[in-house]
Amino acid sequence: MSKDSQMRAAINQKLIEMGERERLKELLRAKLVECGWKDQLKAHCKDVIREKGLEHVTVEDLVTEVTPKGRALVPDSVKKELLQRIRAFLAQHATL
Amino acid sequence: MSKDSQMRAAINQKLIEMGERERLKELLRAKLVECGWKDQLKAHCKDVIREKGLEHVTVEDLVTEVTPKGRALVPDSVKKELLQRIRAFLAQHATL
Amino acid sequence: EEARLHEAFLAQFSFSLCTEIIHEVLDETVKETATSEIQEALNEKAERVAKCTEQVCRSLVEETLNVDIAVLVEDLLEAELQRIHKYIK
Repeated sequence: MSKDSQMRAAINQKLIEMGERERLKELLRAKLVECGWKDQLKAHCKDVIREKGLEHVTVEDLVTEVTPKGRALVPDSVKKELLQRIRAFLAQHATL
Repeated sequence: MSKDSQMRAAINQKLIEMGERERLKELLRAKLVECGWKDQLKAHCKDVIREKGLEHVTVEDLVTEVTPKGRALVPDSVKKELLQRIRAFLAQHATL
Repeated sequence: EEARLHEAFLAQFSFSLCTEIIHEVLDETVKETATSEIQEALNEKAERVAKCTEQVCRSLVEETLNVDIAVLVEDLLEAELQRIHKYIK
């Protein structure tokens, strides 16, 4: 294992142990609700179901159909905030 | 057309297509005879004729006069049985 | 030099972790949302079918009663009239 991958594994391990990975995910979930992303996703799902007809859509179809738009709709500000928070955490725990 | 009226039209269409609507009416008629509805309604008509006098009653008057009672006299069990039969038919035959 | 390399590593690590978390959360949320939206649509449809079936049943009863009451009244009045005619004769 290279030094980088050793370090990555160690940091990942620490993030999980300290519960920070879960907190980051929670933060992102909250931000996605707050910025209206989740409502937009719901509306998009409804549109697809309406267009295709309920009897022609499975959960898998719907996931495949809405994922690209779901990804595109995440605001840059949310991504930036998450990145900031990760950097701040790593800086605070400099020994990692 | 609203979703509800589309759905009603689809249900009716299916019932008519397969001759089930006529069979349901026949079933209802048989049940009405069986439960004494017809006899009760006839007796009620005779009461009205006696009260008003035959010379003062037209077909239209009498129909208007006895219809509410005619509706009220249909036993709930008969209505329920009919509904059950439609549900069973749709479950077996229709992709709504 | 080592400090600079470490900085670069942290920047790259932060970025890939951020992307990884976004994908994870998005995938989970999209799956949950798709499942619940399909379920909701199924429930709505089942409710609509139930409601419309009842309405169709009611109108079928109405229609049959309207015809049968009219026939019954006509027959009865006809019979009454004939009875009176016979009586008069």
